[in-house]
Amino acid sequence: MRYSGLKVITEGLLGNKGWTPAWRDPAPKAEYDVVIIGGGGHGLSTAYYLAKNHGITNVAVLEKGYLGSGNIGRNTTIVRANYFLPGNSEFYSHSMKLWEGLEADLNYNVMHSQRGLINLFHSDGQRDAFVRRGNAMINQGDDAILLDRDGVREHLPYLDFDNTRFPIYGGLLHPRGGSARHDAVAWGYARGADKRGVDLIQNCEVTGIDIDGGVVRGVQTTRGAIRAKKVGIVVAGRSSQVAAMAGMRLPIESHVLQAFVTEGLKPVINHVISFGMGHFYISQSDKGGLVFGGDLDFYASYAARGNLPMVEHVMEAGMTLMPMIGRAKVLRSWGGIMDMSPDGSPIIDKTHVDGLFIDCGWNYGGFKAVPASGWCMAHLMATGESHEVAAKFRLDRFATGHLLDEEGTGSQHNLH
Amino acid sequence: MRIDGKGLIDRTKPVRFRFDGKDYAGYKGDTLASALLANDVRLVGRSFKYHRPRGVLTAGSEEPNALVEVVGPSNQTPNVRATMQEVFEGLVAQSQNRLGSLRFDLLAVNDYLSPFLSAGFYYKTFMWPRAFWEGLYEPIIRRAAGLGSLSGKHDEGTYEKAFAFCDVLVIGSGPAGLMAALTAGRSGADVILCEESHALGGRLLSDNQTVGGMPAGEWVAQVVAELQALPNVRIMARTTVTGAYDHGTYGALERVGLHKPARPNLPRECFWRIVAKHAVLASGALERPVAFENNDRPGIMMASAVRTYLNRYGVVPGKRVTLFANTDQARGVARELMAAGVTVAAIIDPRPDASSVEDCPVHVGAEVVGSRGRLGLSGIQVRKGSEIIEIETDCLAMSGGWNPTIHLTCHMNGRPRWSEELAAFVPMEGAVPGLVAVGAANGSMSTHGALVTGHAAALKAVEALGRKVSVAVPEAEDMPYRLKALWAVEGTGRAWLDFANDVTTKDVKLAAQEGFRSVEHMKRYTTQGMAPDQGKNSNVAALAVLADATGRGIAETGVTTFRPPFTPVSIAAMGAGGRAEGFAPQRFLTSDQASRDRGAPMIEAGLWYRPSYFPKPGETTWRDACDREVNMVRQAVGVADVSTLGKIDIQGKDAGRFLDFVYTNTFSTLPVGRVRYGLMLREDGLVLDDGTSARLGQDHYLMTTTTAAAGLVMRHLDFVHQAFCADWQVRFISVTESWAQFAVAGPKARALVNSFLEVPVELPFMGVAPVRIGGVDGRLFRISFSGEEGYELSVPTRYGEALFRDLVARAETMGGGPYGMEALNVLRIEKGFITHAEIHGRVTAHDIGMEKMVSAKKDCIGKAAATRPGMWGPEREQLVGLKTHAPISAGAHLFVPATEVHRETDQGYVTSVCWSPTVGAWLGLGFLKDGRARHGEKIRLVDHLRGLDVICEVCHPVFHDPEGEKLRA
Amino acid sequence: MRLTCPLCGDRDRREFYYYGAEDYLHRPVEGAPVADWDNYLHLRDNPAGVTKDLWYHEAGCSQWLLVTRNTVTHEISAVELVAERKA
Amino acid sequence: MPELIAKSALEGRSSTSGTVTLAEVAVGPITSIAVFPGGAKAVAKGLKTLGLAMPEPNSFAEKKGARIVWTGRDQAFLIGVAPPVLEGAAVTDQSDGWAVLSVSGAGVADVLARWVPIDLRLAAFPVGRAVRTQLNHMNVVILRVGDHAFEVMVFRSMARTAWHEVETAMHMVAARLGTKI
Repeated sequence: MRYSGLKVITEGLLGNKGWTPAWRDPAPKAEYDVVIIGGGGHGLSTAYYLAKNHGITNVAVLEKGYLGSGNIGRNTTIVRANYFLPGNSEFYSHSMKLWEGLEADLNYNVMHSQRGLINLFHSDGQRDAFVRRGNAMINQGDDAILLDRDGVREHLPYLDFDNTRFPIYGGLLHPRGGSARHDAVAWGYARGADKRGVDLIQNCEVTGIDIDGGVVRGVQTTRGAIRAKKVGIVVAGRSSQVAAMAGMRLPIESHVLQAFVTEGLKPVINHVISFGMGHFYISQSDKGGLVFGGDLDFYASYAARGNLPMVEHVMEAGMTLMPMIGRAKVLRSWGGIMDMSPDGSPIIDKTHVDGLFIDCGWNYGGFKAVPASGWCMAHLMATGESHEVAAKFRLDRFATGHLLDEEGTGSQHNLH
Repeated sequence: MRIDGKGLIDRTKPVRFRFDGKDYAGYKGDTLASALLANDVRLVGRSFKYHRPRGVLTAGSEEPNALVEVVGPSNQTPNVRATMQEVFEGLVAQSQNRLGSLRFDLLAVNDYLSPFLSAGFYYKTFMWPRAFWEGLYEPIIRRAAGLGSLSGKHDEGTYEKAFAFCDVLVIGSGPAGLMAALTAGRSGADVILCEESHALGGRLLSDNQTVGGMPAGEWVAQVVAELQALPNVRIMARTTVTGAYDHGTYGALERVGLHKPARPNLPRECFWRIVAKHAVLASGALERPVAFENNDRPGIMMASAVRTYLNRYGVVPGKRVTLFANTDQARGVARELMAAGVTVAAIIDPRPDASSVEDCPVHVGAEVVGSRGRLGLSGIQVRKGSEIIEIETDCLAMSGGWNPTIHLTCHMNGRPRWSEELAAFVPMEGAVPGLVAVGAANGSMSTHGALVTGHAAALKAVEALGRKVSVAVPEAEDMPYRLKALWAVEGTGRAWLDFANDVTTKDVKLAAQEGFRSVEHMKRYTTQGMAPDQGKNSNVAALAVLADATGRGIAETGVTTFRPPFTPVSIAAMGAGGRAEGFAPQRFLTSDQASRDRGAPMIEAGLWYRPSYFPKPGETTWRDACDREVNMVRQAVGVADVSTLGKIDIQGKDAGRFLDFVYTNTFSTLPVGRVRYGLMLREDGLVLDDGTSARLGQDHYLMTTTTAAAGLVMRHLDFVHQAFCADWQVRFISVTESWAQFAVAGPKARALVNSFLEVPVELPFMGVAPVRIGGVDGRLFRISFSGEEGYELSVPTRYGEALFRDLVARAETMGGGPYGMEALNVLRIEKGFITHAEIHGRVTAHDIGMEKMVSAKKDCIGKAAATRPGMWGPEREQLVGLKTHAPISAGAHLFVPATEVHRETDQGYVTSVCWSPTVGAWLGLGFLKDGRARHGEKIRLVDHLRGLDVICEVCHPVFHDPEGEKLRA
Repeated sequence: MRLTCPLCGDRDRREFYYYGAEDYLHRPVEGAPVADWDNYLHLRDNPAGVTKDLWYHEAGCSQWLLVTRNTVTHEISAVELVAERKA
Repeated sequence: MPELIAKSALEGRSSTSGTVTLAEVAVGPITSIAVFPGGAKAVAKGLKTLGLAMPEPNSFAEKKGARIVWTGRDQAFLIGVAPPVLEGAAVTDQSDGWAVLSVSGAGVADVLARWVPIDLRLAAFPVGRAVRTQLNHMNVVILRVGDHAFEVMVFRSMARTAWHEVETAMHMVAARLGTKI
């Protein structure tokens, strides 16, 4: 079924009886060419691009809960391509290009909105670091504009310019940055993959990975054994556990990241704003809620919930930067489980097991990477070679010292 | 309509307030909702999506419809529950989410378009043309969506946060909570009793009941009086416990000043962090609506709310009331209304076996199937068998039974348990360690059950605390709770589940039809439960409809997760103290006032405030001042406050050995009285920090760190010490705050310093000596961050200001004066000294040309990891100097001249730049691939953001006095 | 969240700084192979369950603590001083 | 010769709001005593000359104008007197590193409870107790010197912020009670 405005109207006139399921609910088959473990954003986009780009459709996505139940179901939905280290730049640039065609490609409105992202800076040193970043973005072919204090004021007149703890010196505007409707991204990819023949199997937890003579043979699941020629692990939040089934110890520590949404409000914030000094970022959803977040709770956790010190820190940051949001009320807070890697960059690579691939370590930047991650993981699984824009996301780069550390905070997992 | 003789309002204290521009009167004790209903105002809001007329549904914080903006003199508060806002003299409120007036909302057109606005419609359209999304569709959607408005002005209100501790936290003051608080309170345990409302008593204030042989109100008053008299009990009214967190921590929001006109210093709200050894959850239950066609008209209310308005506020929201309920308990409201002289037109009870004996018509086995009335209810249609009965009514009290208020028990991922008997979810025991749910919150629906379970939970907590108490539980009603679950009445029209987000049974069924069968998918697809009430009025019914649509049971269908906060909390309350400068401590130098006296703009650096430059008359830009200050240091003498550098006093026989371990180079061989530059790595081999350490005595060193890394280095040293060498003879402590330290630099520095000292000293370069200045013991270091002969003079902090003023005054007599951060930066760039602009966390000792400082003779932190292949080699960018005659900028990237500019051709980047009055050129420090081998090459510097494209010469990073003759002079 | 510092007692989490897993205590000897350093610095068991990790009582006594903790429930079962740890 | 005038962080300021008074107080010399491994006996001997001993964790003791405050593992601050000769410990002058605020009066615990994340009620925090903790975002040492009196030691450079925080809390508590600010 093709979605369109006309279809919405004709179905509306007919009592909305004609809408069909967005995806099938198949039982797992005994064998697939490819099994993707994990039905989150990255797993679904991997399956979609395996089918679309490589014609590999005998694919199963195994999801232990419901589709999109991981971090794609709980994030602050920021889409940006503002990295500066070679290895990251080209990847996120590629992802941005995919975002820009995603609605047309998926025939699904993921509400990707390029409202502009502004990173604020508060000292000469920070400005210089952002200028370096902005220039790298332009060198990559993306966009960046340096705003001085008055430039920021023009875009964001409601910030506290006079009395804030860290005076606003200016900002780096990334006009193509913005946000998207997170669930819709999962559903759009799911529907697209399903349409191309991929089996999306929910409530199917992988309990073991079958390896024979260094070659992957399939997986054990709560719905029985499934044979597969190739298996991809795409399970942010559980990467260490699933990789351990293949005898791997990953360079990952899992951390909780909280985020918040307020009650609905009439439009008041148009951009995505990032206040690095206070570890605070905010945007307003189309429904009207202010969606914002801060830093990790900082302790290793799988609880998917946080504690008050970071909650308060985030709120205090909001109050020092933009006290006009004081009377907005926080409606809901949640926590996602982040795969924190020792340099803050992800891994898309083969493993020591033939036919077993892994896509993990997205830290807290995984949402914007969903299209390119799937694209590159599909490329790797289909061809056996890394895609050129993901070639530096190697599993062994920590041992060899070829780090991609945008923050410069070093090998401590929770500092990225 | 107000009823004489009823309610707990203070009729001697009338209050005037304003709603939508019209003045009304209420009484002290009224909420905005009760006062509006008393004034026969039924229409109070518009719904989220269809802009349907809406009235008050509930009498509590779960209210989905009656959300208003409260307008203050300088600001406004959106989405205030009229059911929680107490009226006060001068209160101004207005309706929200409307285009035009509340009665004629232009966006009500959406209601007519509803067939096209079904669940998830927006995912299927607005995709073409692409550019129209940001330009057209999204702005329209955004404007139509949202609820109330922020003013856009800074919130200048006062807010506070506070901590509290107790043995037993009791959440809710209904019968269960009061009984628990009384039991724990009498035992002598420290008790905090939180009640969301302004009055204690919970449903005992709303339902005509008898407790312990007396009217419930009297019993409440008695218990409250006793609790107030107990010194170990703290009663917190107007306080909602909003979240349960780890290890007995609870968040709670107290409405301190929201029920009063604003007063200086009086907090609007206080966000509490309560730490409790035990907690008793006595949060009661929430009555649930029934979905039937057009069940959302103003005048259709929860039965319990009608009862609350009658008994607590003396208000009846209609003249001809009808009741649609599936429990015996709900009958009470009809009886009480009739007793108060209000006409009850009919009772509609879907239970075929229910009693029909009442003093009004009763339709058993019947259901309400529809309603009429554009801006307020005027009648309902009742289906009894095959018959449809029209009943005129302006207030329908409805009840579909009760949902225990279990939210807090789920805040730590606990899943509730489905009870078939109650047709509701009840808490899973132990879901929040230390928290026990009692009373209706735990499914004990009678008053007797509440009292007994509240008492028992408190007793258990008291015993665990090692205390004893004996309290008798009073007699109370113990009516069995018997219901026939009724979620949605069959019909073809729109029947609302989620009033706040306009989600109907059709939407839920459509979600199921489209494959969104998981309860989480349904929620996300329809947005049911995502409105300000977070599904308090709709979750269970919606999932019952979903269960039905997917052919599953409710238990099997599951439930979405309740997360904090229980009720929304303002950002300002949780962020109290963060406003303006409160976000982080401010650190001030002793020279702060002296610098400001000289007109120096102060800049923030690592929480400190430091002078940027010291302007002189005639200077029009910072550069004028900076250039002068640089020349002053190069030619005469300059004074700068460098007290912000971290200073760590390290003592012990193993102090040298310890420094050898944390620095790449060796300090154990440093002679007493000498200073050495040291480089510190992180264990991953990258540079952590640099600085000098002085050997003050055989077993005594003083380490300095950069300003930015002072805390980091201290933590690092503590770790290395405690983790790897706790048995060594070494102890250290920060003395950053103990010493004020001033750099004196320039050819005349020695003369200036010696004019101060009681006994002049001749220090070699990198020497240190104790000195006496004006009777005070100080220290003199001969070190330099400028490239000139330089000293740093330190005295106990109390003398800092005096010393700075004196030093500056003397310098001025020698043609010198103070210099600020700008000049300091230029001086260090000219000399090729690095700061955290260069050691930004991604550089190795090798990158900055200091690989020789990594001693081969000993192990040190970071040494091994620095040998990884990726940390070496010509592919890495190395520190270089850049020199040119055109302005250049930090953050620019470097390219080979005449090559294309893009990522693949990028050769490096610039970290620091300055105009050098000394060299007469623009200088830069930067990192260039294989840079050390490229001195003398031309390189192209490109800064797109500032429009710079300049050819520079690559050179050694030390531009000034490369042999260091001046330093050693 | 609260931690009991063996010296200072029961304290709010906000007083503490978290570093990482216990692995950081097992520093390889000088000259150890690269794999040992990779294990030490980067690779983690990262269990969903009981783990031992390192916390610093930054706003308190400045002691590093070795905390036995469940990463799923956040239950804390033991806290000891790193400087006085057994073995 | 320069004349070096000594100045305290807040120049001895004081302020009253409601029932609580805040004042900067002078406490004399502050000396950190950090015992080396195996140095405990020697340190005990040195302290004995003042009639003092290394304090138990979270406590302080006083003798004839000398006060010794626990500040960490095998570490204490000797306050009010010049340190005796001490073998077996690193001895470091901290006199200028701290500003000391006295906060006292009825309801003083309620004021500090606005910023301090520990139980300050008398039963949990009796006279003689000293803890290292936080005052909002600042690390402090807090001593209970009387039923209604605390002393707060804060890093000298942050004294103004600490003053502002405590004074703000005093105003807010007073405003709630309706007492004079």
